[in-house]
Amino acid sequence: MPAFCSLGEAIAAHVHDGDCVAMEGFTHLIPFAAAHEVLRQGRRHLTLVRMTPDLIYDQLIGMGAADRLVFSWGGNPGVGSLHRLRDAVENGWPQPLQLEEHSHAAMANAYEAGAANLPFAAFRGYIGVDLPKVNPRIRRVECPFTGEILAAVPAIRPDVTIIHAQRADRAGNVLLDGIVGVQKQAVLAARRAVVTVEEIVDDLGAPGLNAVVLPSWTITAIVAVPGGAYPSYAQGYYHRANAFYTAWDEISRDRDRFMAWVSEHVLKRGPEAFRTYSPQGR
Amino acid sequence: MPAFCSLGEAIAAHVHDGDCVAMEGFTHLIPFAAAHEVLRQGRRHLTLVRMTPDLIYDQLIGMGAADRLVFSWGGNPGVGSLHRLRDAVENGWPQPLQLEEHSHAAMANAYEAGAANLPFAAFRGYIGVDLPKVNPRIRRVECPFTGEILAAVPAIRPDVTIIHAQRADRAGNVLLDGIVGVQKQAVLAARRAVVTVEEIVDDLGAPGLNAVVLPSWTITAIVAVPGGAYPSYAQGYYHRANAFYTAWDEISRDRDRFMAWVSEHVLKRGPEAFRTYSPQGR
Amino acid sequence: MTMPPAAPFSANEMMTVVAARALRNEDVCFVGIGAPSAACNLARLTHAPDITLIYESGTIGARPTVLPLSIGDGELCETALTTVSVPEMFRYWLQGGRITVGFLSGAQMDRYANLNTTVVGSYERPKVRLPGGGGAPEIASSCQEIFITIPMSRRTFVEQLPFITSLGHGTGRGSREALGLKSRGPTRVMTDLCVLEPDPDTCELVVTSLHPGVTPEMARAVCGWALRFSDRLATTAEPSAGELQVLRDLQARSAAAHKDEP
Amino acid sequence: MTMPPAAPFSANEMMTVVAARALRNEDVCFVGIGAPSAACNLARLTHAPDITLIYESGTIGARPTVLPLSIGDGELCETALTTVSVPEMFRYWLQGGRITVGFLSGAQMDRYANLNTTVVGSYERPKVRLPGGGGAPEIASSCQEIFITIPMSRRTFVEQLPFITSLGHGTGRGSREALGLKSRGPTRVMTDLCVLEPDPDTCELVVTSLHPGVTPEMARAVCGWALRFSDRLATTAEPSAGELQVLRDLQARSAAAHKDEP
Repeated sequence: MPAFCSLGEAIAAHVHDGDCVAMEGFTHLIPFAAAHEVLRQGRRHLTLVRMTPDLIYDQLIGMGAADRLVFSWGGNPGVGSLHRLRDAVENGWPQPLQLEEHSHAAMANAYEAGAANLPFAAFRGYIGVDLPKVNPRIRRVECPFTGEILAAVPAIRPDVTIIHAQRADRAGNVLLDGIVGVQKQAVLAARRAVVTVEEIVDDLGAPGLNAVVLPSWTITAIVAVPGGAYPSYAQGYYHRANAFYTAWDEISRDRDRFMAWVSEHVLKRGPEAFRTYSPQGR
Repeated sequence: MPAFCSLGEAIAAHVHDGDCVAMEGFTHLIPFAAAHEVLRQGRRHLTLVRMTPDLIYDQLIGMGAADRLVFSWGGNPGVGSLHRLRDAVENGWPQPLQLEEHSHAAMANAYEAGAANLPFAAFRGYIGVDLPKVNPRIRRVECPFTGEILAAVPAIRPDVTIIHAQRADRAGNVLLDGIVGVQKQAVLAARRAVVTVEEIVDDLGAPGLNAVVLPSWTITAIVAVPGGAYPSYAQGYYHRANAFYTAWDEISRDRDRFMAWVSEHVLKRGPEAFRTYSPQGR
Repeated sequence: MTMPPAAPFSANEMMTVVAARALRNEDVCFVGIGAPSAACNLARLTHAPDITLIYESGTIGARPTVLPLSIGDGELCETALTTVSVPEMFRYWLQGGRITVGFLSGAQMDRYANLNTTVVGSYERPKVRLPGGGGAPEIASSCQEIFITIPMSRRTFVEQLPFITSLGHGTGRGSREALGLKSRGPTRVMTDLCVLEPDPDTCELVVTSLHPGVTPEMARAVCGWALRFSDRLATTAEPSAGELQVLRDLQARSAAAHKDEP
Repeated sequence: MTMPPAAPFSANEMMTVVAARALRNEDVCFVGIGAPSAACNLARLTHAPDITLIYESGTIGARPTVLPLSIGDGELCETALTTVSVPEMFRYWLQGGRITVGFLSGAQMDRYANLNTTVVGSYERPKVRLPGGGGAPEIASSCQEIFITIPMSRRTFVEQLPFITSLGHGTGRGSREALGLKSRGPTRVMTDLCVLEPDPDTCELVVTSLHPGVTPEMARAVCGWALRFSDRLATTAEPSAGELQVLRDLQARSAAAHKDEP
């Protein structure tokens, strides 16, 4: 049975300096509110794991919360660069950022291997490309039947995975539907799992588009944070704020403007600020 | 776009003597009508692949259609032995049957590897047991990161997979829900896929319990065979005929009685006989 | 040898009840068909209402009103919290190490709780071809602990297994560790006559509790090896009226349900 | 050099239209964001109504009414035949070899259609850190063939890539085969000025069709290597009024939809 608690309590109890943290959500259900709480609590030296760092990690990296990034595509989807990520890599600002770079296929397989309690994943990948030359955590494995050589990557096993879902019931079972990404794998691969949800209900209700249900005994803590995925979205609750994703390009391009934005919209606020983005808040 | 045709046409076109055939359905949605058509068309020398041979393969084995069986649990669920399977293995009647025996975990992983176009599957299995001593297709693979030794089995890649599903739409997309077993993996792992369905509809409708949808371009042929899973069941259409599973113990125990049953209920009938087990037939 | 006093319950009922009692409300239990399914659902309907029952067909958190005949009856899926594919069940949930208790049974067992459900005689030319392992080999290694339910007889409790289908404690203490396993393996064996547990020093099964009316001689007489007894040998508490009531209702419901089906 | 006659369509529209034309009704297409998404949906709304569009977010058979800004917009899932997890998308569907056409683009391309989207400068101390490969490395190897859309300039069409993010034809003919690949790799590159295809003998990209009003000199002038032309050089058919109408409506709808969002 997971703990039902405040976001502050959940992050304080389950996210520690130096942890390997995966905040997943493939465009959909990105746990922004939880990431903002991590910033407010001043976590440092994190290893951040995420297929698409997106704005959520651009913000954490820009504030110097991360020493290391494990990722596979570091852009602002449909817009362009993640300027804070670039500034950290190109100029070491506000601090150097160590990269472990993979392809989407590699990370999806690595999460899958973690959920399955395997030490590595074998897949047909990285053929004729340069990434294996710069990432020593890409190796090879031979098929014991055909002799074929496949790519191998280590399983991802985060200290804590944080996701945002549509609903939890009072027993602590969690439901997400729509684009479900790698969240089930990321939760099952982790030692601890913190879940923010749009609402806590008596009954999870009829499953929607390809629903994923995570039993209560796979979850460590659950927090109701309506709107907690903004500017990402929650299928059935609110749409993706594509205009904000576009606006982020300007906000994040300049260090001072970025710092001012974080101070104004993250440090001076609490999770309740996200409610205004949810149907409940309108 | 799959062919919509009669069961006779589908089996004649896509199941050949000597083929490796997987008829899957984990207790639920077992494609009995299609297996009976394979018997009527007198297929021989088949390699039959199925986690649980169940009554469907007991019938095929008892009629001498198979030279080889790849399986992981060969009993009559909740009842006892599969007498035709035992007679073939213990006495070579009606002909010897070569066994490739695995565990459920191994076969589930092998189908999964087949669907993923991998040559083998690595998993934590067969630890401290005797099966690897008698099955040369169980090998070992070493993790290139931790040095751990894992079990490895070759991917299952059938010539043809046959399943029964609840519905197909007129474009040839197939939906199954309820206990979905390994059918998605078995279909995607195979060169050809033949699907019998309870009904062909304009719209697949709202997905039910953890629905699986197979796009039309993954299917070779679709045949409407209401009741085609009897004495197995089709969630939302009819229940499992547990009484028949119990009765099979007596029917199959004696060679003559078995032959008489097959002659009466399989060879002298056609797929339309299954309709009586479906809601449409009542 | 003296017969036990006539009891208001069968040896089979005693076996099921004692198995049910061993389950905890917070357990996540990988259930097999037959005695394990009866025991797990008896526990759920009595002292462990929140127990999570998982059947290898992919149903997680099933709450069947009748005992399924197979591990894939529709009842399991309709009452489950969620149902996953069979590959996911074996990869994420069993191999994932998320199952606290796995139930196993077998045609034969040795003194170290290794089980045979594959063949009697040689594998190539078996005297009796048994169903085989199914999920057992990986259940035995991946679940945090294993409960075994098996009726006691000279045919089932054997000195030497012809085939090891699933690993218990191998050749004794340290066998599992030597194979790199961290799971505990079989922690209790529940029979129609008694409960056995591995000796902490040797991992050999010793009788820790005799069911009411059962004498050490009776147990010894149906065991294929020189059966040992705990020096703290207890007597199993009789099934309570409540336990018997719930179990018999459940089995009556189930029998009726399965007879009704075509 | 002479300028082309003012045309009633933009070079970018020409690029999108020529990419759309290359798609077949029976294709199963792995779609990227931007030009590929516009081209795929233009094809779907014109000559290829049954084309299957797959976005790496897991949506299979998406039929969006507006172009998504990201590959994971809700619109894609709501209109899809089905949506699968991201691991399943990359394992069963892409690696499974079920995609007929994969669309790629890049910051830089060489004459063998290898692409760089990772870094400009050295990997360790990059001058420009680009987004990285995402799905591209395995899209390039697993799809049956690859279409590339990329605007032509000396910055994008380079003699030597600093980093190979996704494989085209390697160092020329036989490179893919030597790596054990059976897929065809890039079969056409669609730019704002022309269409290029690999020379059957060398796999070097050669211009097979110039867009209306574009001269060989104009194309040569913006290419970082000595650009070659097919001896059967064609002129690309202008976008039809119908193609332009559908494309502009689609882009207008999309711009409006994204502006409305908070």
